[in-house]
Amino acid sequence: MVKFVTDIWDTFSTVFKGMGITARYMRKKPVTQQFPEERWALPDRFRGFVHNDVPRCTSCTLCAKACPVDCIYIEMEGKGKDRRMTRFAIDYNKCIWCSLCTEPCPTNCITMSHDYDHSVYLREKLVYEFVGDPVIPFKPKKAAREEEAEA
Amino acid sequence: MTEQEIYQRLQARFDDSILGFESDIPQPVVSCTPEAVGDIAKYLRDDPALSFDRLLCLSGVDYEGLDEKGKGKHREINRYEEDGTVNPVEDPGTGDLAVVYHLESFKHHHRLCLSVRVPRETPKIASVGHVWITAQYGERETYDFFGIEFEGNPDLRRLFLPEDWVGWPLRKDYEMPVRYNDVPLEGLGLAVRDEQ
Amino acid sequence: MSEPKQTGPEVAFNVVGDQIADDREQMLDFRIDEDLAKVATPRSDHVIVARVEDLFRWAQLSSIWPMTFGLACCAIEMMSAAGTRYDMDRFGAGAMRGTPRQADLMIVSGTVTAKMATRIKRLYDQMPDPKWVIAMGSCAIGGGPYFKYGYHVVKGVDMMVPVDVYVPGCPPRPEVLLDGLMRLQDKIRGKRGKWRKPKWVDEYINTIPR
Amino acid sequence: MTDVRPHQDIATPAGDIAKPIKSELLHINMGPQHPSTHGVLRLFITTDGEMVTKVVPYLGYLHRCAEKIAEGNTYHQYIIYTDRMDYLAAMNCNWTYCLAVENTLRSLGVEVEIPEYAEYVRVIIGELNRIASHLIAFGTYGLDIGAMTPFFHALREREAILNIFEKVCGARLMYSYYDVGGVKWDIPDDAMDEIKLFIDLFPAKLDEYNELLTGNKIFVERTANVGVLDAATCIDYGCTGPVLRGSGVKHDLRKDDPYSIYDRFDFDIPVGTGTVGTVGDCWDRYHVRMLEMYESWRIIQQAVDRIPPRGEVMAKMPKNLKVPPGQGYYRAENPKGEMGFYIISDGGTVPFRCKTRSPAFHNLHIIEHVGKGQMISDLCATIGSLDLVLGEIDR
Repeated sequence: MVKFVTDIWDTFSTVFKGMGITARYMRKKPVTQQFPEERWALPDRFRGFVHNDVPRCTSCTLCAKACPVDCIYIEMEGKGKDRRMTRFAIDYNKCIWCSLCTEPCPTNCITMSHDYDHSVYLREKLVYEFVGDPVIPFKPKKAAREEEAEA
Repeated sequence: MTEQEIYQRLQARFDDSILGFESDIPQPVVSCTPEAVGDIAKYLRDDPALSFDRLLCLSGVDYEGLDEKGKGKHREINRYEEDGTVNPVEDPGTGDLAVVYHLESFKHHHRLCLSVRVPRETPKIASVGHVWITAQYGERETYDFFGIEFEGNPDLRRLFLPEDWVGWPLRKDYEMPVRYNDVPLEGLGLAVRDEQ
Repeated sequence: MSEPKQTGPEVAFNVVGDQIADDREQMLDFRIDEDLAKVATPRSDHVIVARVEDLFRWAQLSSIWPMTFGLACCAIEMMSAAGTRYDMDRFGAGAMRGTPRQADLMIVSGTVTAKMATRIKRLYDQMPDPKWVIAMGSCAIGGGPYFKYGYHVVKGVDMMVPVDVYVPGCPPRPEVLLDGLMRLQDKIRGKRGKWRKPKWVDEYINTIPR
Repeated sequence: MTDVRPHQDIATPAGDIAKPIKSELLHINMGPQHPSTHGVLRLFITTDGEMVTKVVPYLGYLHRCAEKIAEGNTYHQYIIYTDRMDYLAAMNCNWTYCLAVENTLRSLGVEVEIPEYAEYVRVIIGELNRIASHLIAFGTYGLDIGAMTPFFHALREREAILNIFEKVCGARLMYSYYDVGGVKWDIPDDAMDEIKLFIDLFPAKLDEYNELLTGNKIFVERTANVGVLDAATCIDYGCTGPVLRGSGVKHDLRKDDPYSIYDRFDFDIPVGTGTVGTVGDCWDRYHVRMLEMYESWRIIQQAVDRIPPRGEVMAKMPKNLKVPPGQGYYRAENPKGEMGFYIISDGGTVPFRCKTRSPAFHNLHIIEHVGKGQMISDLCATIGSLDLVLGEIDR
């Protein structure tokens, strides 16, 4: 009988203890952020969509080799001075935002941007082409100078 | 007890079944014949001086195409191409399969690595599921991935893959499936441009 | 190892080329159209004529009931989206149902394996019309990291069920899921919502050094 | 609960005389789409009335071929796949894998000198992730039992930890922060301030959780004396982590087989004591996790106090990491238990075989044993107390 009463007492007292905590939080400020108007302040290191700054790209394909999921597509034509980069595409069907491609880049042209919210209606739209017309790959100053010296 | 002493103890008890001992590596390996594994396991657990009461890890290995020279040029596994298609496999593997047991004792805090090679054509090995119950799932997993049959396992079915799956996926010569029943497994190579 | 390489603020805003900039030109308005808002609070001095179809669509888009369909890692972010900070209930989509028969949105969050694919198909068939599907995360969109060697992974859930909105990310932040939800509401509405510049755009532009 | 009718008595005609009511066994599929199975676990349950007579788990609904992928990717590239194994404690999985590769390298004669600062960063971040993982376990266990509020409280603190991680490495869930030879980036100042703030605030929150759930009479009634596991069975089934410690075995690799710099910190190993029921019941396993959060908090506090001035975070590693021919099994204590990697290398940049010993896989196996003779609702409580993560079980 004593156990019966204490059980009931325990149940009510512990439940009300929990309720008390909930009640305490009712007086506090809400934590919800109104998403499209308010945005979370992104930290500097945030990893969003991969972005390639094409004018600075040397088309060395180190990023494509480092990518664990093979989502970077680089195509080139010509040789030597006629070398043109015809394609630099990233397939966001596969990309996993891991930032491994940015590490070996010699000119820091491939970066993780702060863009992240682009939902689409079609899967094909997730293949991003960065190069339209063929471009001349960028040569870093030091390498260019060496080449001149050789010539 | 060091691995050397454990090996000598095993050598004295199971003379012919113990095949060898690799001692010049940091985690020495004792290898034995596939038929004797059940008895050896029972002895390892029950002998008070050894009392290996924990099976840490039961792994299957496919030694097909291992680079013996140590240059790292082993056989490449097959994959889905960039456009999502599958290439057929020409040469089936011939290398041995193996099962590796990592054991530990709570009482004496010593560890042992037991390796058992089985031929690829008839991969059969005695089960240790009655010694360490946790081995039952490990054996099912190994059967699932490598097709090694554990004789004496009470419930030897595929564990992860569906029952009617074809092939043993973790073998080096496994060809990637095109579809499973009516589920397509090939991909769409959306980013791959046509050559024309 | 050096600091992670990051874009400066001037490039961060229009990163992924012109394609996406076109897409993003019109920010979605998840609030109901003003006409319909007047219907909701009718006054005697003006009368609104609206198609019944629009009204139904408005009702559908404002009360999407998603199914709790956590498959893998992305499910944790889906839980966060339903949690306190992001609160999916603001869009009328917070009533997570355990059964497909009460739901009209399936958020496929995670890797779809060959063994699970048939179940997904069956669950989709059990949902009452009208129904929608959001593919959340790289795995559900197109196999993601498991494209190359994933012998047991379906390369995209749209091989099994029709998908309305693709939400990229691995895993996507909860905001991206909310963005995808707004896109879905747009799709149901049949037209883009009105462009309304969010507060943060002005704030952000002010922070860019000139 | 205590006396279970063996179903032969009822099902066979012989039992008809003793028990006139003839009942049949009922087969139920629980999952793979079920709210309280923590993912896509499928349990095939045979019940006799309300009593469960047999539980058979069906796995593989999230089998993502991780071990095949390991044979196709380099050592660096595989780190991102270890993230996706135990997605609630991705940092710890990264750490275990990096530790395994480093130890394999070391044992084969390659020097890997991890900087002191990096070791402290590893411990701080790893323990923070342990707290985050246990918070989810605590929150979802409340959900399983029927308490909604703890989930939101747990998620709030988890968001605080995720903020720290986002400042440290830029991602919320899939970090790939640890690297072979150290960590990728140091902890920035604002994140360090946030960690200090977290240290200050967390014990009060822990008290709040205890008040909310641990002592709650309804919760205790649902979990005490349910799903009792004795130590010998746990060891036999290969259980590790809070499941083993809940049964009273004082086994923690951070103490027993210290890796990294855990031997420098002062912390206890909580074990189940049977405070409200029997040793090894669901409540004990739950309580061990709560105490572990406190111990992790202690470790973080000590590490933040003693952290050396900022310096290098990476050892000098070759760009193309090659592991000499050899093999090794190395393990670490994850939130779910002992995680290990068995790596066989033949000298290349790609592992020849990389097998994962996942703790939840072994913890799951015991459900076959403990599920017998329980009510179905108690089975839900037991599954919740085992804290399963399907990404790790199926790999």
